[in-house]
Amino acid sequence: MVVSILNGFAIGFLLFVLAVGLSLVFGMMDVLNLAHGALFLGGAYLGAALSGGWGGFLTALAVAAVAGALAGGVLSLMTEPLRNRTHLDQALLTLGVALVVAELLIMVFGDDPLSVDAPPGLDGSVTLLGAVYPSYRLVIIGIGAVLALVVWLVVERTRVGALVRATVADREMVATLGVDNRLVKVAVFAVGSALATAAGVLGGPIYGARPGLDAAVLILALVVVVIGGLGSVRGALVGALVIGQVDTFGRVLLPDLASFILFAALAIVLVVRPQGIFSGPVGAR
Amino acid sequence: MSELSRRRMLGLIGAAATVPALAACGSSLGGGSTAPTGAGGARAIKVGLVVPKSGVYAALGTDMQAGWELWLAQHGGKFGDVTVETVVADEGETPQTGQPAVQKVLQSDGVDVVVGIVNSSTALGVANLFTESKKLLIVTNAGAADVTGKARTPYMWRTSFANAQVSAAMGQHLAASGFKDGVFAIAPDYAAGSEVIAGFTKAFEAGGGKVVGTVKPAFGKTSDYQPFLTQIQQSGAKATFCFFSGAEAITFVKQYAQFGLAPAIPLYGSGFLTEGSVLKQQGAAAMGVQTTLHYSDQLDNPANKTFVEAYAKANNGASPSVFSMQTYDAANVLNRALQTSGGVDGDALSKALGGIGTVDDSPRGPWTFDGQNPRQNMYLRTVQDKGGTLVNAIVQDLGPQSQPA
Amino acid sequence: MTAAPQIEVPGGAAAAPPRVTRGRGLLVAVAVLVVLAAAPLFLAPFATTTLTRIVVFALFAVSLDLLVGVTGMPSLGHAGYFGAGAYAAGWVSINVTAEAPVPLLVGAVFGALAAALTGWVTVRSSGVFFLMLTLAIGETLQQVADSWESVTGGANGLAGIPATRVAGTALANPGYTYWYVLVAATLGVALVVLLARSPFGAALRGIRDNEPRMRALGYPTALYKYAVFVVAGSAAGAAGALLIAQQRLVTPADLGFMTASFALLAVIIGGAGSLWGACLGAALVIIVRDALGPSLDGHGTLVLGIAFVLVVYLLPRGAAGVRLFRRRT
Amino acid sequence: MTVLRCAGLSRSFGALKAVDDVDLTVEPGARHALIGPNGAGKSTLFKLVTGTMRAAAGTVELNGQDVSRRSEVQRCRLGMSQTMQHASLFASMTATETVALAVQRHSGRRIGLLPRSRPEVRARAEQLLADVGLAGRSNVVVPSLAHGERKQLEVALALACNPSLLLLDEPAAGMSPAERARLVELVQGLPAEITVLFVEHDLDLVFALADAVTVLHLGRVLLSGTPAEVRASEAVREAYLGTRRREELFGS
Repeated sequence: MVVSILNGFAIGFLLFVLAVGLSLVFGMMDVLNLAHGALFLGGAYLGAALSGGWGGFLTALAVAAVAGALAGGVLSLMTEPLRNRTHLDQALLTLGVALVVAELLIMVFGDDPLSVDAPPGLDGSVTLLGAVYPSYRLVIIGIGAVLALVVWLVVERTRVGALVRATVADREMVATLGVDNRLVKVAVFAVGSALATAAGVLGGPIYGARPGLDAAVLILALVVVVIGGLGSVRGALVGALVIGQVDTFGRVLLPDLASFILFAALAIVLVVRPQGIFSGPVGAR
Repeated sequence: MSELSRRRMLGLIGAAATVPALAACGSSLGGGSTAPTGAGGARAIKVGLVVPKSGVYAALGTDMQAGWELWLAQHGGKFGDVTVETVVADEGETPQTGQPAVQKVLQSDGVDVVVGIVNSSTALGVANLFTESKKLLIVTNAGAADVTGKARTPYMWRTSFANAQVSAAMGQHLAASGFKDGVFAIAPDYAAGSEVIAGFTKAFEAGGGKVVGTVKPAFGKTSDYQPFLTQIQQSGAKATFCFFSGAEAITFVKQYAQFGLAPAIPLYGSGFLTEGSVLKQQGAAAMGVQTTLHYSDQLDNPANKTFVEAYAKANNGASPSVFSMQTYDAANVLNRALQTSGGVDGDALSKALGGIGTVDDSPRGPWTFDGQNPRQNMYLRTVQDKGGTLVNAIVQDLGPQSQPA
Repeated sequence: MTAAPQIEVPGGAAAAPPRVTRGRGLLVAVAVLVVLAAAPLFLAPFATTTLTRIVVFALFAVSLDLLVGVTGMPSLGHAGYFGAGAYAAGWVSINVTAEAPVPLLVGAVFGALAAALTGWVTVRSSGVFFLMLTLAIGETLQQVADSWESVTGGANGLAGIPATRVAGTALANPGYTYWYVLVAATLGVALVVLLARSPFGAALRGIRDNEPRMRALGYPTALYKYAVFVVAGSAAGAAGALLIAQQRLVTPADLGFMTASFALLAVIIGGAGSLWGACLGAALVIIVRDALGPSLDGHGTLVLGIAFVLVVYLLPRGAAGVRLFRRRT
Repeated sequence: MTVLRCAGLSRSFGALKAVDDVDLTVEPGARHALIGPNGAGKSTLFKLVTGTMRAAAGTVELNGQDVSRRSEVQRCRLGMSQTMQHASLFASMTATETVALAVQRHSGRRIGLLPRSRPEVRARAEQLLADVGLAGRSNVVVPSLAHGERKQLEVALALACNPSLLLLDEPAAGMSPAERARLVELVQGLPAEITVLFVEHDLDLVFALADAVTVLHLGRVLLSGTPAEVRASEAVREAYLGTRRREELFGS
C-alpha cells in the first residue's frame, strides 16, 4: 500500500516534468505539440547511450536539456508561420515532426528496446516500512518536487512569468496591448521541450528506451494536461499526481479496465467541460 | 536530417519509377496461381522468406534470415539437386505490412514456398492465401495455437512452437519441484499471453499445483509493473511464472529485481523472457531466472555445436537464437520433403512433410512433426554469467512435448 | 473603436471547394471509372490487389474528408469506425453469411452505430479538444478490439474470414474481388459526394466556415455535426467491410492511430474538402505504404512524417489547391 | 401585443455586472434603438436577447411567448434574427450561397440530403441581395466583398430568416456615408411586420431612424422613450459626458 502510494508519486512527478511543458506551450500558443512524446524519447535514448555512471547520467541530462531547448526553439519557429491556420494544421505539423524524430531515433539506436541503469548508488533498493523500494524512484520524487517548485516560482513570481500567465489568460489581449511576446513564446517552447527531454533522461531507468514509448508518454501527458487545465503549472502538477495515483491503483483494483481508465478520465473531463477544465465562459470567443 | 531526408526522397522517387513494373503483364482473372516453376522433378525452387526487417521484431528477422542463409550456405544453395532462389520480403510489425508482403512474394514474385512469419495474426491472416493458391507456408516463429489448430490448413506447417507447448513444460516442472502450493502467473493481456497462461495453468494444476493469482497487464501499454509486483508479494506466492518479450521482458525482469522480489520469490518464465537481445539489456537482474524453451545455444549435442560454430563464423561471432534455429530447421525439413515430394506444389510438399519422420540432425535435438507442429524436447534453462556474457545454461532436459490440445 | 473587421481566409479565394463544371466533371469521373474497371484485365494480380487497397482506402479517406474538409471536424480517431465496420463485417461473414450485400451493409450499420455511441461526446467540443477526444475514442476502440477476444480474436485479429460471395459464388481471385470492391466503393463515394453537394452539405460547409453564425441562422449545429459524424462513421464502416473482402483479416492495427494518420494524410494531401482529392491522396498513401514501403527498409513512417510536414507548408490547400479545374468567378 | 419584452435580465462577469436587471419592451413595427456609452452592456444585452448567452436571471418574451429557456437556434426559428457587429460570414461562399443558406433553413421545407436544384431558393436569395443593394455581386465570394458590402450581406442574411424581430448590431459601423444612406433607406423601407431593434453608435443615424430609444448605462436602463425625450434628458447627457464630448454626442 505504502509502496503503491509512493510509486504513484514517483510516476506523478515524472509526469509533471513531462507534461508541464506541453501545458504551457498549449496555453501560450494554442499549439497542441504532438512531438512532445518524441522529445521525451530522444532524452530516453540519450540517457541509454550515456548510461553507466554519474558522469554519463549528468552529461546526458545536460545534453538533453540543451538539445531539448534547441528542438523547442526550432519547433516554435516552425509553428510560427502556421499561427493563423487551423489547429489541425499545427497538430499535423507536430505529428509529422514526431514521426520523423521517432524514426530517426530508431535508425540511430536500432529497433531493440534498451534499458537504462540508474547512476551508481541509486541503482539499488531501500527498505521502507518493511517494503523494498528502488532508491532511484525516491530521488525522482525529490527532483520532481524541486522542479515543480522552480517552475511554479518562475511562472508566478517573475515578470516573464507574469507575461506567460497573461498570455495564457487572454492571448488576444496581450497581443493588442502591443507586448512583443514572441521571444517569450520561443523561450516557453524551449524550456518546455527541455523539460520533456530531461524527463526522458530521468525516466530512462524506469521506462527504458524503446520504439513506441513516445506515443505512450504523449497520451499520458495529454491526459494530465486536460485534467489539470491548459497553461496552468499548478494544474499540471495536480493532474500529474492524480494520474500517477490513478494509474497505479487502477492497475491493482481494476486490472481489466486499466487501459480504459485514462481515456475514460479524459473523456469524462471533456464531456463535462467540452472546452477543457480551465476555460471559463469569460474566454470570450 | 536534410541529407537523410533527401536520400530517402530520392529513394522514394527511384522506387516510384518501379511501380509500373508491378503491372508487368498478365491479368488478374486467372485461377489465382501462376504456373509452378517446375512441376515434377523440379530443378529449381523459389522461396519467399517473409521476415520482419523493420519494426519491433526487426532483430528476430535478422536472426531468422541468418539461419536460413546458413543452411543454404552449408548445402551449396541447393535442396538436393534443386537450386534454391530466395526472395526476401519485409513482414514489418503487423498484418497491415505482413499480408501485402506475403501477397507480393506469392503473386508478384511467383514463389513456390513461403518461409518465415513472426507475428501470429499475420500467420493466421495469410492462411487463406495459401489454401487458395495451394502453396506451402512454413511458419518459423508465430506461436498461436490456431496456426496448427483451429485455423489448420494442409498448407501451413510450423517448425517453431505453440505458445502453450512451452509453458506447459514449465507447469509440469514447477508442479513436480516443490511449488505446488502457490505460483502467481502474469502475462500481457493479449492472445499469446492468454495462451501461455492457459497452457501453464492447465499443466500445473494437472500436476496438483495451485495458482494463487493471475493477472494480465495491458499489452504494450504497461511500463511500470509496481502495482502487479505488490500484488504478487501480497499473494503469498512461492514462485512467479511469467511470459513477456521484447521491451516488456526487460522492464519486468529489472523491476522484479528492483522491488526486491527476486530473492524471496524465484522468477520462472517462458523462454522468450530471456531469449535473444533482451538478455543483455536485463543484465544482472536476469541472473538465476529460469525458463523453458525448446532450444538454447548452450545445448550440448554435436549438431548444435556445429551450428553455433558455423553461425558465429558467418555472423561476426554472434550466437544463434531460437529464431535462427527455427528458420534453419525450416530449410532442413524442406530439403527432406523435396526428396520425396516430386513437385513443389503445396499438395505434394505437404504430403511429403507428413512423412519425413524424425529430424535427427537439428540443433535442438531430434524432433518430429506431430500434426503440423513439432513434437520436441523442452529444456529448463537458467541465466548464468559465462565469461562475462549472460547465457541460458541448460539445467535439465524436460523431455518431449507436443502442442497441448 | 473597432478596427475594420477582416474575415480570416487562409489561402484567399481558393478557400472555396473547387467547383467542377458539371458536365466536364462527370466526364472525367466516367473516364477514370472506365480505366479503373478495365484495370484487372491488364494488371498482374499483385498490382490489382494494391489497387483494391487503394479503392478501399479512398472510400475511407472520403468519409474522413466529409468530417475534416467539409464540416471542419478534424478527427484523429476515425479509424475506429473503419475498424468497427471491418470487425462486424468479418464476424458476420464467418458466423452468418458472406453473401454480397450483407457484410457491406452490416459494416456500414456498425460503423454508424459506433459513431453514434461515441459521437455525441465529441460534437460539443471543438478545436484541440475535439482532436484529443477523437484520439482518446480511437485508442479506446482499439483497446476494445484488443481485449474482447471472444468476438474480435484479440491481438491475433479476426482471421479465417471467408471470401465474399456474390450470387452464391465466392470471389476467389483478385480481379473479381477488385470489381466488387470498386462497385461498392464507387457507390459509397458517390453517396458522400451527393450529400456534400446537397443543401445539407451546404449547411455543413457553413458550420466549417462559421459555426456560431450558423446557430444564429437557426441551424442546430450540434445536431448537424452529430448527423454527419454518424454518416461519416457509416461510410468508414462500409470501407472497413470492403477491407475484409480484400484482406480477409482484421486486426487491432486496422483501427489504430497509424491507420487514422494515414487517412488524415490522404485527406490533407488531397486538400481538405476536396473529395476527389482525398481519393488521389489515398492512392499516394497506399502506394508509399504497400508498394514502396518494402523498398524503404520499413521506414515508411519517415516518409509519412516528412510528407505531413511538407504538405502542411507547401500545399496548404492540398493537391486540390493545384487546380485542375478553373473556378468560375 | 409587444414583439419583445425583457424583464429583469441580468448577467455578470466576475464582479462586473454587465447587464443588471434590465427591462425592455419593443412594440410591433417599431424602429427601436439601443444606445449607451462604451461598456454600457449593449452587446451583452443583445446576446441575452438572441440567446447566444444565457441570462443569470430574468425573462425574454418573443411575440408573447416566453423564450427564456429556448436556445439561440430555437429563438431564430421563432422569428428573431440578427446581424453581427463584426460581419462574420462564410469565407468559402458566394453572396448568393450565403443567403441561400438562410433561405433554405427558413423556407418551411426540410433540408435535403441530395443535390437538387431549387430555383425558388436561389430566386429568393437573389431577390434579397437586390433588396439590400447587392444585385450585381451575387457570385462574388465573401472575402472579395468590400466591408460595406459585407454589412449589406449581413442584413440580407438576417432578412432571409423571415424575422418578426430584426436585431442589428452596429449595422453602420465602418460604412461610408453613401452606404449609410442606403442602409437608412433600406431599414425605413422594411415592411411594418418586421420590428427592428438596433444598437448603434452613430447618433445621427439613430435619430434619423428610431421611433423609440433605450439608453443603457453601466448595465442598467437609464431611460426609455421617444428620441425627443432622450435628446432632452439631462441624465443621458451626463452619462455620455463621462466618456465623450458633448458635440460628439448631439453635435454636427
